Amino acid sequence: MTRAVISSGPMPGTEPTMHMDMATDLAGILMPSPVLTASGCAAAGRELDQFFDITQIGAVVTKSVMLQPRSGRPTPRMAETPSGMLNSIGLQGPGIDRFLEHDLSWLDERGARTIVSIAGRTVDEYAKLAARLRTAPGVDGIEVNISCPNVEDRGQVFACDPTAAANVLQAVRRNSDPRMPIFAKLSPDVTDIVGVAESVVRAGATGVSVINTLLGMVINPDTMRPHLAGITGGLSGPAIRPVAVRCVWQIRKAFPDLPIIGMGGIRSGLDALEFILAGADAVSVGTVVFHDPSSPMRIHEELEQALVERGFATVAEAVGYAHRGADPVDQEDDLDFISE
Amino acid sequence: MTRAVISSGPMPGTEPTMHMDMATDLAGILMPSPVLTASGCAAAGRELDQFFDITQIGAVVTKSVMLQPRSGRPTPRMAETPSGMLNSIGLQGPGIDRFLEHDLSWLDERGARTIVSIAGRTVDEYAKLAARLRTAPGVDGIEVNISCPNVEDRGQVFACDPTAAANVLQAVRRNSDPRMPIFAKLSPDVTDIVGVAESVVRAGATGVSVINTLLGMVINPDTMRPHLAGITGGLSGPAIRPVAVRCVWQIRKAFPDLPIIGMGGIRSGLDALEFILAGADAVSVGTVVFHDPSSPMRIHEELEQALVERGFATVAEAVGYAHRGADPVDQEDDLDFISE
Amino acid sequence: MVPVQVKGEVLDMRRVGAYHVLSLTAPGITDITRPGHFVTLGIGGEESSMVLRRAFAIHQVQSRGVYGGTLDVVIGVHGKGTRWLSERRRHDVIDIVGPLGRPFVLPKERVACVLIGGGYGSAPLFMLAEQLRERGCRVDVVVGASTEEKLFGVLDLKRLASTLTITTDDGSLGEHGRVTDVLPALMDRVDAGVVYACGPMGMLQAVAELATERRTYSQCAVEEAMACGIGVCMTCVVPVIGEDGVTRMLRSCVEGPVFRGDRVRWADVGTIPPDTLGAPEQGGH
Amino acid sequence: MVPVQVKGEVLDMRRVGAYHVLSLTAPGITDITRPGHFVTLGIGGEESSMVLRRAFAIHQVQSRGVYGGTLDVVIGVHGKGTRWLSERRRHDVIDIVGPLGRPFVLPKERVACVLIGGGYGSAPLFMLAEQLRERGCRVDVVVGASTEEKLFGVLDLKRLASTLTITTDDGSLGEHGRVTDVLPALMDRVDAGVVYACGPMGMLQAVAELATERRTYSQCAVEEAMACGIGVCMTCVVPVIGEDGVTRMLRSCVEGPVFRGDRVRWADVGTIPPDTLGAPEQGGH
Ligand SMILES: Cc1cc2nc3c(=O)[nH]c(=O)nc-3n(C[C@H](O)[C@H](O)[C@H](O)COP(=O)(O)OP(=O)(O)OC[C@H]3O[C@@H](n4cnc5c(N)ncnc54)[C@H](O)[C@@H]3O)c2cc1C
Ligand SMILES: Cc1cc2nc3c(=O)[nH]c(=O)nc-3n(C[C@H](O)[C@H](O)[C@H](O)COP(=O)(O)OP(=O)(O)OC[C@H]3O[C@@H](n4cnc5c(N)ncnc54)[C@H](O)[C@@H]3O)c2cc1C
Ligand SMILES: Cc1cc2nc3c(=O)[nH]c(=O)nc-3n(C[C@H](O)[C@H](O)[C@H](O)COP(=O)(O)O)c2cc1C
Ligand SMILES: Cc1cc2nc3c(=O)[nH]c(=O)nc-3n(C[C@H](O)[C@H](O)[C@H](O)COP(=O)(O)O)c2cc1C
Ligand code: FES
Ligand code: FES
Repeated sequence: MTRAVISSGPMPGTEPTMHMDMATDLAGILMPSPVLTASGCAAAGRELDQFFDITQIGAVVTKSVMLQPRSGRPTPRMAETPSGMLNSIGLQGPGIDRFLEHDLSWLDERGARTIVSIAGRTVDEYAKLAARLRTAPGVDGIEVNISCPNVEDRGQVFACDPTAAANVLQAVRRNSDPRMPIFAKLSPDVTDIVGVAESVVRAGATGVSVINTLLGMVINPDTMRPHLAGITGGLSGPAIRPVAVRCVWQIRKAFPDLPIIGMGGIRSGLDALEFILAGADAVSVGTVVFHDPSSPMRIHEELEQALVERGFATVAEAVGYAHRGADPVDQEDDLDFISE
Repeated sequence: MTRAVISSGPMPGTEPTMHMDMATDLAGILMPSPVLTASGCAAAGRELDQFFDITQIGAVVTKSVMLQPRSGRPTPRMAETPSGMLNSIGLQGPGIDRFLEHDLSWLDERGARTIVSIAGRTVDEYAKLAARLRTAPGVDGIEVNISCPNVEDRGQVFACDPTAAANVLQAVRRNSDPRMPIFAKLSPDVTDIVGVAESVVRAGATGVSVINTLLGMVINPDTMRPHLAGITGGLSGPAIRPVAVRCVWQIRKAFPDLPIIGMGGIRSGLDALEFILAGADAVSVGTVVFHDPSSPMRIHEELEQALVERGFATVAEAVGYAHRGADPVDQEDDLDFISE
Repeated sequence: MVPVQVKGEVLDMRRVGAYHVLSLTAPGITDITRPGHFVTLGIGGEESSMVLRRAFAIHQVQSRGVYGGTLDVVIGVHGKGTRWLSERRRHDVIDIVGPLGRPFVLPKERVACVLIGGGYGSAPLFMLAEQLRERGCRVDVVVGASTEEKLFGVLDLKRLASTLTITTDDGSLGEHGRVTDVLPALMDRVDAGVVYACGPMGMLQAVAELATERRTYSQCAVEEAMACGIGVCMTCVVPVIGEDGVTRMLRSCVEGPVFRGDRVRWADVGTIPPDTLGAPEQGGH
Repeated sequence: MVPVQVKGEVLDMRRVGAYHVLSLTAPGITDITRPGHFVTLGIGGEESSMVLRRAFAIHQVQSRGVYGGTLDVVIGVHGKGTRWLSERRRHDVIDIVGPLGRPFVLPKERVACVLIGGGYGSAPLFMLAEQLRERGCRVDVVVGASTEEKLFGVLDLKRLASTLTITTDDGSLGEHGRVTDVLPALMDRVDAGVVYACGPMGMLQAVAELATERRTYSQCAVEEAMACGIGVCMTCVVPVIGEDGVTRMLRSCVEGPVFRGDRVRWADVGTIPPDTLGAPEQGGH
């Protein structure tokens, strides 16, 4: 792959305190770091700005916003699971109008780069959200959360159907500035994530964000009922990291030049490096923010260190580096067993 | 659902050392316990018999066996991940002939109940394996591992295509004794696991085993290459438990009377209880055997305790108990957001 | 008040009845702590499978001294995280974020205040009682629990309060019954201007309803399961009626944990009341 | 020999050079331990995110005494599991499974034996040296490491062996070079009948090839990543030529870790040689 050309190996003896330029160009968004927040895990940046300077990370990806205010689901909305958690928030939020007035304007004034995540219940809602964003100042990119049920199609989740996913992305593309970077956020709960990626890219997505949570559930041993009021919830955190890395790998393999934001259980700079080597241009930190509110900045620093130690001069050099060279095993992979 | 009728709640003051009858009828297989081993995590029982009496658990589910001897994949074949592991063994095994002679006969003599797991590369191989088992003594059930690529269909994994999965199950059914319980082992890496379950049940599966591993991968930060020689591997262990419980729940909801073997990250009796409440008739212990070779017996005992404390008189009473009663939230579930 | 994230060192861990009192160094946190604030603690060390922090009301702070600020929390062992915490020993290091949340509001006037604590819910009332007394308010305290050993801090509270009333469900200490059995008479006797409460949801509901019936201002510190504790995740919401009469699902970690007792829709906690802003039934979505 | 699973108590943890020596009670294990056996240890406690055990060669056993059997392992801190182990303290409890694997085979005759250890690979050679000497065999030992502090047990080995030769890659102690630089001369000098080796794969390969060239019988304890350590998972395989001349992928945890040096296909470790029984290329599957 052409993105991942590097000739020099790790430089032994590199000073552990050396710095490098972490500047990242994500589909035209120029950022000082490839480390972003994950949608729904950073609200609209204000709270995290207490713990680190949010203008120093790549971008704030805001909680998915809908057209109207939304109360979300009843509590309990979360359960801790081994190395992860389930959530079932139900996209509680203020609605696009108040979001623009109250949240986006603050982010803009603060000088943070912002990727606005949007969610709808119909293709038309996505279209309207994109149209509202078109005139709003301070939008550096749009992330389209398609892990929502389509109320016009028996609640079938957009992200689980390549055609429905494409319809959403097409509607968002048509209603956005043509230069606006648009990322389709993909669900891992599908048989063929590369197929969904292909479909949304054809429909006009500039890039993809992978992955959203996995559908999971916990039964409470005391009540002997599902623990979450919403019954099922989204599984996130380090537990899902191997699934997320695999999804990034597969998509990068199929699309050597597609901008990819990778996420799923990133806890350290080495975890972030794993995603970048697998093919992510940038990474989002989600659940681990709950564990460590300073983590996006810490991960930025640890990643910088890890890249320097390995002799990379830019972040871009490391993107997809794990795909380098011929790979005989990989060739026969499809004809061998993918799972025991 | 009819399987889960219980009127009494937990009995306070129940002695913590009380025993109950753990007898379990799994699709006609009469077992002293609902706790089984998981395929590939107990070989053919011999090694674990050093740590506990394998005739006291429900059954030994053997490592998936193929027609011919098979060398498996190169090493590294495993990676530890947060609360889980990846494996890429490549179904190393002796082939069916030596398995029958050497392993099944030992299990039979030992008096253990045995569910034989089979794996093939073509529908015909599955048919032949079933035919070989038809005359073999000591087979209490067959588990059909369909997470294998179909060499006749560009390596498309059987379990990821409802039609291919059904073809395998039909072939196995036709070549087996009509009374033989046959379990289709399902992969969670699909958009619609209930649809696959429906398909294999129509094709003649007596029940289903859920779940096999999730496809994942790890990049080694030192070599900056995929850590496993096989590149991707199967994710197992407590990390995936919420996904597994969700799959059992969904299938039980769709099929009130289908025999289900639940598995995925079971580490304790309470974890086993979670699967049973979600709808599993029996449970398999996999990865946690590596952590604690005595775990199947320990989990049996802890589960017994947990059931007694909750006032259940039989295991069957607890099966699917979390589905009881009307559930307004569940009704609206499909029209709400399944994932953030 | 801006919360900080610091590494705290365990100075002491001691058993008090059914609880563990953990003393930690907490530089930068103690100076800005007010009664009702809480902290969250990282659990299980670096390779822990427990990814979520646990929340604890700040019980006491000592701002000066060689450690540059220390704080105490009172821990009731509930599940695996609190069990792990209870096993910490001197010199262990724990990641602390705090102070978090909205603290108790203190009255401007010298009114009589009744403080009610259920179980470990009495922990944040110590600082509150001290500060109310500094302002010249009369302070009467009621503590209740299921049984004697689940009461926390009875001796110290006796010293801090004009009167201390104790109730236990099993009658093992104090009055046999619940805090709300003794509350009305006490409120009348002292002519209570404000009621402060911290404890289980059921108790808060009963106390708030009692206070509201009597048109007494009340402040209740709620306890909802929290994933982040800092306002970014939306797991910790309760239905609260705003100044504008509209019910919203508010985050108890940043808009609480202390709420006005008459504003929380106690009976609807764990649901989305149909008239909540953005509720599914309303506006067709 | 049937392995058992027991709870061991930490009796001692001490630093030796770059390593940690951990002494554990291990009732039921020590009596049946032979040189070359290993144990696996549970890591990180109940709420650990690390689900796999870690394998360690048994360094020493003390069978009697108040503790009813204790054993020592030598730990080189490598990743998070060994780091956690190195932080254990007296009275901590660790889950032990052992003894595991096939031990070294001892010669029936009184032949001269050369023992080679790389890094912590010298750990299992102590018991081996003792037992060989008890049988009247001459024992000469070679230990090597990258640098002095990564040598283990030099003083004790001096006592146990007729001669001890030390090599370090950086020349910080002993000969400047590798164990295989000194091995041929030593083998000739003592007329070695058996060579025993434990250490990194590269070293084992070099030693085994040297021995095989000279038609000397060799026994090598390999170290492959193991998920279960008891033979049920198939992660730990190496290509080994059987008596029948057929190469099979054998489990190093139960069919090893000690293999005949001339039987392991060292150059092919990490691959499936095409002529392996059941290899993909062979027989069309
Ligand atoms: C603002 C606030 C203040 C608190 N103050 C105290 C205090 O002073 N002393 C004290 O002992 N406890 C206090 N708690 C409760 C304490 O946080 C829980 O007991 C603790 O989180 C349970 O963790 P666990 O690991 O033992 O239980 P687990 O059941 O293993 O916890 C699993 C998950 O559920 C959450 N959870 C479970 N029970 C509760 C609960 N009752 N409240 C909130 N989250 C819960 C945990 O935080 C964790 O994320 C407070 C909670 C909140 C929200
Ligand atoms: C039979 C045998 C005997 C051993 N004897 C000793 C000994 O006496 N002293 C000693 O210090 N070490 C010994 N080792 C190596 C020791 O098991 C590893 O260093 C240890 O597993 C690394 O764990 P970690 O958590 O530090 O590393 P991590 O990198 O966190 O481990 C991740 C996973 O990979 C496995 N792994 C990583 N490196 C190795 C390795 N080199 N060998 C096997 N598995 C590995 C781990 O077991 C774990 O499952 C032995 C290994 C084997 C197989
Ligand atoms: C509490 C919570 C809320 C989330 N809300 C959203 C959301 O609104 N929109 C979205 O696209 N993803 C949402 N996510 C998913 C994350 O953005 C992310 O894709 C996922 O959690 C995996 O990353 P992580 O493991 O780092 O958390 C949410 C995740 C969590 C844990
Ligand atoms: C090392 C390993 C080997 C496995 N081999 C098989 C196999 O041969 N056939 C099969 O159906 N499942 C196999 N599995 C999957 C398990 O049977 C089980 O479905 C999965 O691991 C989830 O359960 P667990 O989390 O308890 O391990 C294997 C799993 C592991 C970890
Ligand atoms: S706990 Fe995350 S918003 Fe309150
Ligand atoms: S480690 Fe499991 S078979 Fe050897």
